[in-house]
Amino acid sequence: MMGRNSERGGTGGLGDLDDMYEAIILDHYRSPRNTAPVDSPDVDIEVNNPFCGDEFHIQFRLEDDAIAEVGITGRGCAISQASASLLAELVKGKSTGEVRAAVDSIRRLLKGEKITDEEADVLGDIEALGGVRKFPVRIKCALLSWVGLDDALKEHLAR
Amino acid sequence: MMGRNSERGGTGGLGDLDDMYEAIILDHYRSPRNTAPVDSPDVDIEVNNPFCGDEFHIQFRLEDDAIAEVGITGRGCAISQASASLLAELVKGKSTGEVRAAVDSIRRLLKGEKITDEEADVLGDIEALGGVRKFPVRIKCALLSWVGLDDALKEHLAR
Amino acid sequence: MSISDPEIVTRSRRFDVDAIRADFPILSRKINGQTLVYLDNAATSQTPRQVIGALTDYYERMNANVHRGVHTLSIESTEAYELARTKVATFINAPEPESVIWTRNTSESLNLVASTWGQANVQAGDNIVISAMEHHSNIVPWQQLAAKKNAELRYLGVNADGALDLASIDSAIDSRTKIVAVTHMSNVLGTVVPIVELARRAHQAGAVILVDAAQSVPHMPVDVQALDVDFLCFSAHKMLGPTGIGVLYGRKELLEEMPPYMFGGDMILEVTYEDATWNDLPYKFEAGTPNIADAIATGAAVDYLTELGMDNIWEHEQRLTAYAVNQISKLEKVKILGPKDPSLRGGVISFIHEAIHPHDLGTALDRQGIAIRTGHHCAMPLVRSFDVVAAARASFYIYNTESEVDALVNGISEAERYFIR
Amino acid sequence: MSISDPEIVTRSRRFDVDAIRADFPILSRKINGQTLVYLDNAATSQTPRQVIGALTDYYERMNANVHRGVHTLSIESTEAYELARTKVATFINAPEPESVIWTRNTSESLNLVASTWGQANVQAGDNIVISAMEHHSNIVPWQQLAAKKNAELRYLGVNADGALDLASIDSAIDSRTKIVAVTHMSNVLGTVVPIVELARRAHQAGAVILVDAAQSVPHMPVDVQALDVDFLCFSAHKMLGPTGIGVLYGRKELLEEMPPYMFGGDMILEVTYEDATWNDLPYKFEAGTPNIADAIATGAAVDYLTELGMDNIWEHEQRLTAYAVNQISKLEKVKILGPKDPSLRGGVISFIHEAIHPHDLGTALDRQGIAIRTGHHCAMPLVRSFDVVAAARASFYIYNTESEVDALVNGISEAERYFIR
Ligand SMILES: Cc1ncc(COP(=O)(O)O)c(C=O)c1O
Ligand SMILES: Cc1ncc(COP(=O)(O)O)c(C=O)c1O
Repeated sequence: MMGRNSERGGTGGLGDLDDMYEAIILDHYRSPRNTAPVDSPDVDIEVNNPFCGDEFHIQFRLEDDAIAEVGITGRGCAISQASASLLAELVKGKSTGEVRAAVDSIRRLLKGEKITDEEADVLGDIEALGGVRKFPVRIKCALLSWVGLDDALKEHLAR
Repeated sequence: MMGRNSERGGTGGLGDLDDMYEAIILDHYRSPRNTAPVDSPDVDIEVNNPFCGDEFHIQFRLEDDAIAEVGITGRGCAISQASASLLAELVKGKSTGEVRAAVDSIRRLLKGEKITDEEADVLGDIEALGGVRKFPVRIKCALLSWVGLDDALKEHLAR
Repeated sequence: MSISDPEIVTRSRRFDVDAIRADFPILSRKINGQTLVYLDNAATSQTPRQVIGALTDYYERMNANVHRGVHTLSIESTEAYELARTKVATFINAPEPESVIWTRNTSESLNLVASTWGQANVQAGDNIVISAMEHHSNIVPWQQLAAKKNAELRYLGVNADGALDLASIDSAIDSRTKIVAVTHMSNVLGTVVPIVELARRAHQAGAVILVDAAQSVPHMPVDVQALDVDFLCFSAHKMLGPTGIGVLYGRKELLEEMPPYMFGGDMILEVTYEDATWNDLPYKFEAGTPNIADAIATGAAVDYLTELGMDNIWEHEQRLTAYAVNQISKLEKVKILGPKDPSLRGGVISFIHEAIHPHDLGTALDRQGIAIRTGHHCAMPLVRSFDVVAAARASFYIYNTESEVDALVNGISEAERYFIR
Repeated sequence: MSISDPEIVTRSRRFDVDAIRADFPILSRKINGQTLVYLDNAATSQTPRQVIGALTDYYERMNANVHRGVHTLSIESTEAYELARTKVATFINAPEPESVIWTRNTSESLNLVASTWGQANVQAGDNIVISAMEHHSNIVPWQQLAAKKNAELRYLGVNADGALDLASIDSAIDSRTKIVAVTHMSNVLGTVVPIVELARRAHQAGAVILVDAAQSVPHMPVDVQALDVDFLCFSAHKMLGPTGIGVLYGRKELLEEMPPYMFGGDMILEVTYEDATWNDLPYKFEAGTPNIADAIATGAAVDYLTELGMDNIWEHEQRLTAYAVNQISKLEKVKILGPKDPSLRGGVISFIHEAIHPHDLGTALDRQGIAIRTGHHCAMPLVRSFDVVAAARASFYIYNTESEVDALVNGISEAERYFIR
């Protein structure tokens, strides 16, 4: 055990952490997008994961079945925060059908299933979340806001 | 595994079984003593060990605090049957105090504790039961009728 | 159990008992100077080095508390623990892994159902149907439940030849029957019980059926969907696995409705100082740190059995049982309990010697290195119904041989020479 | 815990951590290319080869079902199983072995008491007193019992510094208090709770006291008679033992009056088709085939701890904890929960990083081979009372070293360099 400190010293120690926390994730984690509250939202929900305590407040306003405005705030780990921010960017301007299809793509991506090139195009930067696959306990963090959004849309459309 | 049969054939196979089933025990098992029922007994009890199903019916009649007549019947393994028969032989003519002292001796004998020469004299043949010590699960069989008798005496004397 | 299927007969040629025996370190142990002949498999089975190795490997390489840990050991142990659950689910053909709950043993599985499902579903005036050949663990929880709920406990009968009395089904199961809880194979008589028929009758009456599979899952193919059963209970220690772990399979819809059994740890979703909510299946029924190592080792036991093939195992035991029934029957003073026809029973043979008490016989056999069980086999009322209080029992498994049966028969003769003069 | 006793200081010189580490195969494992630094001992401890060897030895040499078997293997396994019970009884200074009941884990021990003793003794209008720093397993069973019985669940408070609020005893414990159930050491804060004082107060009020000793028995001398407690619960897997086995100690007079918890197998004295009676202690509470192998391995763990000396272990951890509190406190962005004074706490250190979420910190440390736990530590209401939902936790045991503490502190700095720019 002796000399452990020096053995692992320097800044190279966290090498493959980059598999999970790609630059794009760290960026969204440090500067989350679309955090402003939405006035008179059509959907306004809280999602949380009691196991890690992550909690997000998701709001959006629809115009002609498209998401006109979105606001997400909350607290969580880097993965769940970045994921929420990426989600907010993606959904803006998309139709509810497009959003639900994207949720389906990301679910399959994180399960390790293949997604098509067209799906990858839609996801764009979000494909970076796929790195989480190697860290199974963190998949829930990546999915949290997406699952919440999907449930909310399903409920809204059923009304 | 082959040839096992011949390997262990002959009659020598049960050699150290004799440690437990000494000749005296086999004798009492095959021809138990004092099995006749007692008329108007002072003590009349059933003892049983539900785990092996051994069951004995112990009766005796007292005269001036001495056991005048005793009858024990029942079913059980060789050890419990021989032990009951040995008990019946021992108690006849003994005072209740002497009997309870003998029960105490045999309990200690079976626990592996030392007994005095005087105690050994009182027990006589019964010391043969000591061989059961090597077979802990069978100690209960050896003690069954003794414990029953002791409880019955205790209760009788308390009346 | 299609033992006449030609494909399977071919495979069984590869059922190499010598090779199997080499996997079990204990089988080379000497007992009183003789090589162990282990015929107490209905009480507990022996453990192959593959299962012992799974335990050792767990503690030497990945021991960590499961679920929610973000460090490597915890991730690995969680995966191995859940993989073992999946293996068990596949083994009994459960539709999904989350309907497999880890318990301590068959007894706990049975108590869990009686306490939670029973508590929620059995009302005054209802009845519970079990059979007269149940193990205490599948009698007493129902006696207690019936007493508490003012319900009636009914028994399916057992014929003199040890078979289930099918006629008794008609009077026992009716519209007030809430659950039929029966053994798949008697641990005293070896009788195999017709579960498919009982499941049909139970469901017809609107009842659920629970199967005590402690003696079947280790020895024959068991498919919960083909049997159409609602609950199935068994213990790893009787199927090459470790002590301390058992299984409750339950139909998912039933498990989801049932209240939890114990509280704390993994079974919790959320707690406040005032209240708590429950985690999803299967965790709802797994309170506290689970028996991680033994679950993983149970997975290794399932792998071992699967590789041998449950059809082959059943066929091997059928052959051995037929041989043993035949040889033991030649002993004049010995009476076998239960079906004589080997195709109606598994490899559990209880017998009574007319002149030697079972305990004396057991001790005499032990002196010859032969381990059998003696006593009431936790089925007192059944054993008593044969007018005895104790019996001797030899029970077989994958590593037993005909020459071990010969050793048993010879050993009984030796005991006769010793005790009867 | 007389750690200033000169005799003990002398002995502690012989507390040779390098030699101890050599007994734990897992400690030489590489994680992500780095030697494992295992700091998740409050979740589960690692297993020395002596304990693994006890398991292997059991399955290779004497595996058999216990109690009532007349064959050699069964006699040997029964003796080994009961010897292990006696070792545990001696370890906690229980007056007799039969007041030691084997369970699956601390959670089951707690549920057992809440279900049986609680069921029989708590009535409407009574109250149950626990503390605000309990593990879920010592909260939820009492919430359930209180709800069922219309009794009140009261909480002893926790101060901002993580100590038990002694003033809250006066208002919590009164003549309607039936049981006081408290942790001996918090698995989040490390706080050591003054059990002797609480036992005195509970008994004064006519209540019994139960102690959740999951975090104390592994780390400090615990004497049930000196503490004067009525029930004590702990798990083998946190004290070098295997998973799947725990202990309930109970005062014999209480255990004797309690109804059984589960039914079947060894806990039975006699069964008829109508009714059943119970076996004596401890078997009354041990239904079905017990976890024989793990009980025996727990005996081996107790031997290992006893040989090291619980005073020495406590002293070693006190020293390490003082060092760790000191070093971690130097990190500006890190806040330690619980007592700062090392003499008021054990080697469980939970902390919060003001900029890094515990899960990210846990993952970053894991990449460096350092295993800590992150989350709510099954104490959600307590963790929330510190206005967070999750915390990181490092916890120590006999094999941990100061250089491992250095690795942790350095690892946190690495994570800061990675996440904070
Ligand atoms: C204080 C405390 N109580 C109870 C438990 C539950 O122990 P187990 O999971 O072994 O049942 C733990 C362990 O997590 C604990 O730390
Ligand atoms: C038919 C049957 N049911 C239940 C049990 C109880 O199993 P366990 O002791 O593993 O709980 C047994 C084993 O003895 C059995 O044979």
